Amino acid sequence: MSEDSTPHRALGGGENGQHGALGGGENGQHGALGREGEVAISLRGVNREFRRPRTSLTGTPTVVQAVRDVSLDIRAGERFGLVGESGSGKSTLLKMISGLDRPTSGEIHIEGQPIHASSARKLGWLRRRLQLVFQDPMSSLDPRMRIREIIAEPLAAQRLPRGDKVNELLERVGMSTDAARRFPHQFSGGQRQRISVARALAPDPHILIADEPVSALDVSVRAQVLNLIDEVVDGFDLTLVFVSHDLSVVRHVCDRVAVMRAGEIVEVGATEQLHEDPQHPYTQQLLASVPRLSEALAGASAAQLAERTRAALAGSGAGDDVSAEALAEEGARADAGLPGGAGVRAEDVRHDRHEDQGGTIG
Amino acid sequence: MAGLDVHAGSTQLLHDVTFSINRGERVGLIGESGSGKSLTALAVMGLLSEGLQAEGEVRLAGHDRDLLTASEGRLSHIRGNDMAMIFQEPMTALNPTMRVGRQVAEVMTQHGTADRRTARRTAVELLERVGLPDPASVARSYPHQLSGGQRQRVVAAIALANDPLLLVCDEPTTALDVTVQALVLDLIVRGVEERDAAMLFITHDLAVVATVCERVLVMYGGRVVEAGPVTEVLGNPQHRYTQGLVAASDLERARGEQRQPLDTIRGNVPPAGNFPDGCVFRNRCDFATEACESLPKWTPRGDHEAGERASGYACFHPVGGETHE
Amino acid sequence: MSGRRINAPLVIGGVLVLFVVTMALVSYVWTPYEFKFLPVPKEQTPNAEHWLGTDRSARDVLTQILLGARTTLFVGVVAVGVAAVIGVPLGILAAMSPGGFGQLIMRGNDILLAFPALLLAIMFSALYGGGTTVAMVAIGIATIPAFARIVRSGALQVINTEYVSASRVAGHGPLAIAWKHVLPNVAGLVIVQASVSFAIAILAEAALSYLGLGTPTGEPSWGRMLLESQNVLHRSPHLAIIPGAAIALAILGFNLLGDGLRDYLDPKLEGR
Amino acid sequence: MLLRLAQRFLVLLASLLVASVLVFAFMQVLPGDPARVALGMNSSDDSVAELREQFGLDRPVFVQYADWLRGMVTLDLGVEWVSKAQIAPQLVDRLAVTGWLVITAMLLALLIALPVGTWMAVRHRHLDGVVLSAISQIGVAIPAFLAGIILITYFAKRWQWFPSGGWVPPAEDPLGFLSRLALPAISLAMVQASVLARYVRTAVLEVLREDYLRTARAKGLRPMQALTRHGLRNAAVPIVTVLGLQLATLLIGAVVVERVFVIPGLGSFLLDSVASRELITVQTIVMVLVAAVLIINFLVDALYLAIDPRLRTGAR
Amino acid sequence: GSTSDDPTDGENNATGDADNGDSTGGTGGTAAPGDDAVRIGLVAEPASLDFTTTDGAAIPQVLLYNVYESLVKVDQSGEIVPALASAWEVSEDGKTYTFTLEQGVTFSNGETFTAEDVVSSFEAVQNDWTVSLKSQFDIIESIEATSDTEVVITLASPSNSFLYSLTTRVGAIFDSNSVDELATRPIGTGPYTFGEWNRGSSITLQRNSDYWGEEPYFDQVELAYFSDANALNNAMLTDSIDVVGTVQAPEALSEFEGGDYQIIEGTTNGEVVLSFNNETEPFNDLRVRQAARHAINHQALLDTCWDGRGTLIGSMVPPTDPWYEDRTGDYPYDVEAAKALLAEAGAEGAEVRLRIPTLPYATACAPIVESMLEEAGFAVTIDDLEFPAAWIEDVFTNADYEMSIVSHVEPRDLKAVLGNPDYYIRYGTPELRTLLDEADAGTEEVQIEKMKEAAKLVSEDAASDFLFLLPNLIVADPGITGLPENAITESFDLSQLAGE
Ligand SMILES: Nc1ncnc2c1ncn2[C@@H]1O[C@H](COP(=O)(O)OP(=O)(O)OP(=O)(O)O)[C@@H](O)[C@H]1O
Ligand SMILES: Nc1ncnc2c1ncn2[C@@H]1O[C@H](COP(=O)(O)OP(=O)(O)OP(=O)(O)O)[C@@H](O)[C@H]1O
Ligand SMILES: [Mg+2]
Ligand SMILES: [Mg+2]
Repeated sequence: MSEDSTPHRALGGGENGQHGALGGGENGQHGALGREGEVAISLRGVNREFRRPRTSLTGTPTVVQAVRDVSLDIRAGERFGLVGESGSGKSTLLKMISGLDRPTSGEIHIEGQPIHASSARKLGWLRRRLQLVFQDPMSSLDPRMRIREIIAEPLAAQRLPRGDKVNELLERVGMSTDAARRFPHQFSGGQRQRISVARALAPDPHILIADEPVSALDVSVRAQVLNLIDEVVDGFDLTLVFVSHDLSVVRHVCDRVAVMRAGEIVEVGATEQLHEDPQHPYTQQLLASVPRLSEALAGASAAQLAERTRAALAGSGAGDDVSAEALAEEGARADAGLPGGAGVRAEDVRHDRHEDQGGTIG
Repeated sequence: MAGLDVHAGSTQLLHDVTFSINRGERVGLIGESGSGKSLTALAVMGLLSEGLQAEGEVRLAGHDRDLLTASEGRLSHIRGNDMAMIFQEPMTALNPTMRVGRQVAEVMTQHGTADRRTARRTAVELLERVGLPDPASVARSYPHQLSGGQRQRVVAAIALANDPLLLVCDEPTTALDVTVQALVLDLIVRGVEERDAAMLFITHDLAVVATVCERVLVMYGGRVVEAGPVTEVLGNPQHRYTQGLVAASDLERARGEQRQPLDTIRGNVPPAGNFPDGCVFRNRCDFATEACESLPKWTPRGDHEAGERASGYACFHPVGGETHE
Repeated sequence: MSGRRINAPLVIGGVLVLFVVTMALVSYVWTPYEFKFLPVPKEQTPNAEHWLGTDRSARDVLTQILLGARTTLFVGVVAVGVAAVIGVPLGILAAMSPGGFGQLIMRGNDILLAFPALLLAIMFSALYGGGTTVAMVAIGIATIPAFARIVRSGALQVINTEYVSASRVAGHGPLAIAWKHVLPNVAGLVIVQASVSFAIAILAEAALSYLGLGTPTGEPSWGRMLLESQNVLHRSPHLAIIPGAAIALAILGFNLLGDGLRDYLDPKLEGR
Repeated sequence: MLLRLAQRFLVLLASLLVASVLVFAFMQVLPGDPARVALGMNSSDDSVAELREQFGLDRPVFVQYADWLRGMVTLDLGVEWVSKAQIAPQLVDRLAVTGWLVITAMLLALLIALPVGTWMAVRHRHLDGVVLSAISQIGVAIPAFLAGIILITYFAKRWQWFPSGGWVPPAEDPLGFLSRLALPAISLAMVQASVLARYVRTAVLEVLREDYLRTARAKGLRPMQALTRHGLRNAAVPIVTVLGLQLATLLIGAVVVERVFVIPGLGSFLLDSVASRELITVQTIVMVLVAAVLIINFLVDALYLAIDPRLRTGAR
Repeated sequence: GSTSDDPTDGENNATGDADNGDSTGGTGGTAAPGDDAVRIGLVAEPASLDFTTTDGAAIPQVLLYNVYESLVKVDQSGEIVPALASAWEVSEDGKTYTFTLEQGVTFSNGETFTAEDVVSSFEAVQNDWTVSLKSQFDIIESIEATSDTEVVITLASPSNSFLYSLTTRVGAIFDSNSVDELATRPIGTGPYTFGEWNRGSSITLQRNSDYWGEEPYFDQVELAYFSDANALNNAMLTDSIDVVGTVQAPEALSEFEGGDYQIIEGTTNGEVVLSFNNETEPFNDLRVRQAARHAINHQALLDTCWDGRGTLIGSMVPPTDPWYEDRTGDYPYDVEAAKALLAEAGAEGAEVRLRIPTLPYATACAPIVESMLEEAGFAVTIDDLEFPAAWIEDVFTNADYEMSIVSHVEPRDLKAVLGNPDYYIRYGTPELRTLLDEADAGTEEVQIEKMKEAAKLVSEDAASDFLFLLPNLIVADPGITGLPENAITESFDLSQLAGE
């Protein structure tokens, strides 16, 4: 489908001073695919700032740099992973790539076409090429819609013919076709993720973006969903952008990985290479702190794990006992009142729940 | 704990859960979501919610009475003192309107282990011991001003304050980032070791349980289906369910030149009350036969000093032992 | 998984509301007498001819109760209708419009909140004279903020869900999202709020009628019956007890129905 | 925290201003020539014109508005058209009367609702909790004026324990004041207590489900201890919201109860002024009531800040 | 005056009277002044204290005869009796009135009452008053103080109603020096001085210890105002007040019967009129008006909406007026006749709005009137108009109505209500006006005869329907005497009030 895109292949890694090499040729795993080498997603100097309301009379409003100066090329057919701790800006980046949010500055091209300045209305074409799978199996399906309508939603929105597509897709993701009549709450988390995948596949996209699609699942189900994603990416010849905070999952799924911290991409590289020989201290730290079953069975204790982590932390310049930075990130997130944080905005709490019973008169 | 059953109305949620933990021993409890791990932990603490009825026996060293039938007042004396708990969600486990220091101090004043002044001081010390930088200012903070990792440390400080005999941890690190998880795990283990306390550690992450615990119980459908030393249970699982779990979480095996599909357990965990009779796992088990329609016996594995229930499995078709047919 | 359990408040509330609705419907096809002065003794206690007696203007009480149910429902429907038709879109708009505009709507809402139903009704009655219509509209306008708020908070939750993001990625615009996702998912809240507001409207109408600003003289209304029975309370207490009970039961019915629906309908949105 | 308060205060001022414009505009469209109405059936055209001039009704609208606003701020509201009585002192007196009534009723309601609502929540699975809950539902369904009528019938007329109405200032006759305050305050409080108790129940039920309450129990606190030490303050946030709203409805609801009990409060002042088309007075009373509601809302917000540290700044 | 004590209350009443029989020997009794206070409950609170600029019956009700006095006043039997004027003479031609004034009278501010005060008060009526009642003095040609104690008033033409008008508020005498404070501090020569006004609840009057006549018994009279009849009754039942000045809900009387109360039933000037707009459809047609009169069953109406208390009148004259005649037979209740008349006028199903003020008698009677009229073939809608504002605006000022129900309480108001074509009833035919003028100018006999004719005319011409005459109902503690049992003046005369 490259005929309607203007490839942005001229840009290599040169002008962005990130760690690791960008868009270079050193990872040749999936080289045999048709759209080989074409840049599917290209980011140039992308920034996203959020303004927080001022918290004191004298202070200035704080600005959160959720994503800072990210430049990245993801080639067609690639399986690209994005890892980082919570609050590191992964979701924000994905939102911009999928046209749900716009960067404060910088450029984003999808299959050669710019999306960073387009209003949502003009992004119809993007919706056909790029689809998303979300993290939360509970909230990613509208509880009031039947599975049939959910899966057909992208078709309906883009006025594409529906045909027998819903049933095909259901079968494709390993579900029986009578699921179409039912409602989301009648399915388990794993099944819901399958439905999400089916919905994402409906408009025959080129790019599938998955934001922590297995973080909320049990291991057994996680395996099912990972297999499914693996399968459809191959089967539909998709470009995959896969976000996770779990390095081992990314390692399993992706060819190339970018590591994010505090809005920045600190390292990009081929998965295996990055695991074997992490360059950036932060990557090293991440890798060091992952507990591994094999090691544990071989006798590694919590103390050893912590020791290793601390050593890596020291290497990355953080305090030796607690990663002050990591914790600060988390704290900031909590303050913002974002999902996962405990902050509450007064305007939203007030009245809302209690008004419904109303008062009395007379 | 012996023969613990928990019912919610007519549906039985836990069946005959029996185990014991020695002083200084760290026992893990693993299983998929909905298998009854948290219920077990809460039953031990006597904190089951009102609609649930528990039968069986829960005993704690030094207390001759069965905790299940003990009065609320008696239990209150034990909880927080001899027996403490760390919960999964650090974001909600602390009272948002009370300063952290007071919440830590409270557990001491409540049990009379310290007067108000010393409790305050000790609280700050405790916060320092769980590795919080600038503990004095942390003590003055409200929970929302702390990050998740910091909060979980506070919760750990509360749990360890009165040197409990038993510490129950319900997925204490699931909500944390890996780096923080590594540190918090270490902290908990050290705390328990220092006090020579027993620990029941719940998680669904096999790597974590293997890192932290010596012994592990595998739960499914409200039953303990396999138990034993970590290395044996996870290194050489007998029960088909355990086998499935271990295989599914092994992402490394599937790696290689050619990407391979992961092993999975088919189907899903049914909702409470919808587990099959007999072997609870038989509707998802590839090896299930008619024999599985009756309840599999507990097969002890080796001789464990803590009794036959401490190590063994309940399966008609254990891995490597098709003999049962 | 779903919390759809039939509960006691739902049943009791439903029965009471159904009873009121039935009375109103019956009044269209049948009333024991015409609603007017009858050439019979006034202030009769309940008897064979007049099952609930006659009032101080020698009108049949049962007739008036039946017709009053109609007025009550009418007031409720119009008031709640006005409130919902304006409040729901406003709430959704406030939730979906970016930044300042949504805030502006809510601030306006707060100001409107400072004009409770009774105050508005008194102001309106000064403007247009008392009367059922005026009362209904006043109550309706005063109830807008309740709807707007509840819908906004519900809509905010919906908008922050991943299925709305998914819908945007699927290519739906804001209007389609409001229609396909937000509205159906806040419908439960709206229904509950409607039921509760209905009770408040009944209460307000009764209070206004008692002040002489609600349903006018000569129209059947429970609040009015209560007002008109005041002077004969000592000798014909049933003339106050009957409409008083009718009002209380209707309010109880709608409140219980609201509570019951709250539990019955999707617990996810309101469980927050 | 200060910033939040300051912001809210600015919002309050803006709201007051907008509300005043609304009220003023609304009163401008009142039908009928207020001057003629004020002068009565037998007034002559000349005198009507004279009155119009005297009270500045012939000036441009915005001048009238500005004048009125200035009057409100400086508490110099001039005199009523007909009675020629100063408006401001009356307003203050009437406000005091309504204030006594509303605040007493609110305190009474709180005194009942807090324990009862908590009890209802804690015992929500038991018979006593369910019965209390049912009673509160019935309480909500009985309008305050109906409660007033019932109270008068029994406590005033039948048993003669209290007067059926009227008012004396507390300074003049403390006992008489209390005996006259009792029934109206109770009839307002009965309904309020029922409503509040239901909210308290919901809030406490909510809190009972919170993790931190479980933490508190795990620390060894007995269920009631856990609730009182950790639960109530958190339950207070939603309750305070309702309290603000209820105080507002109470203020307006007092209008009817004042009628039933012949209490010369703001409510009867309003109704009388509407009936006699004392335009400025009506306008002013409405504004005072609206302002009261807005100010209560502001105070509720301020109270939030005090109760919930999450709403203060997050900075450590 | 026709006093009809409630028969069932005879005993109580008798006891009350017996106890005080000797102490209150009618007018000018010798009750020993005490320190007592009495509380009287009323319903309509005045809007102001200044009846020179503000209309409404509530102000003179409190102030006239009590704080302000007039030269002559009307007693309980309807007779004109001396007040500040000890005597008066009318010239042969009926144009010159010479009043001899009481001596040694002072105003409550200490000023002495002289003939100058009379002149200035009456001139003020002509010049400064703003209410339309002032037109009653249009007939005065001159007022002259011939000495400190004598005033001569000359009329442009003879008028029978002039002397009577002096008994109403226009005849009130003010201190010429303190008229600026009328609205806030009324100064008069009456038996009481103005105490204070607690707006929204009460007005207190104090005994005038320098009163020139018989000092009143009570040291203080508190007039407590209630928003509605029911609250008023409740106050009486719970002993918050001693007297219900006017019972506005006759049904409530049964609550006092058998209790320790005296019930006094007298008459009033308040004709409850079912007024027609004679100018517009459909009531500009005599047959429609007649149909409406036939359609009303007055006795049933009175029994139902006013508990049978009150008097059927049939025209605009109360039985206390000298020219009263029973006209209740003019249009007997006859639905068939009403239907026939309507059919004849081609007005079957005529849509009429019954636009009533929100006053007790109107809201009580309107539904019954509506039912009766509909029975006869009218299509009636009731419209509640808030009283005073909305009703005055729509019905009274703009005559935007077909029918209304209002009680006209001013004494001898046939002329004012029906004799003026601009009045809201829009009647005032030349024929009627001629009759009224002749009555006013003629001798007493002529007056009575012409007024009877006028009353007959308005009844037969069905200018309006006259539903009934409001009763004056008073409930009081047994020991209280001297209450004005007939409300036939503008004043609630407290001068004779006494207790035990
Ligand atoms: N709408 C917003 N307003 C203000 N700040 C925001 C907003 N969205 C995100 N942020 C901030 O941006 C930063 C990055 O958030 P983001 O959700 O992208 O992180 P993430 O890496 O996806 O984390 P997680 O792994 O928890 O999903 C956080 O610090 C967050 O607080
Ligand atoms: N109060 C209750 N009433 C009824 N059923 C309950 C109750 N509490 C828990 N359950 C059910 O019991 C089963 C076991 O729950 P439990 O919380 O112990 O699971 P878990 O193994 O801890 O799962 P997770 O990993 O999600 O924490 C679940 O199916 C749950 O729905
Ligand atoms: Mg994210
Ligand atoms: Mg008259």
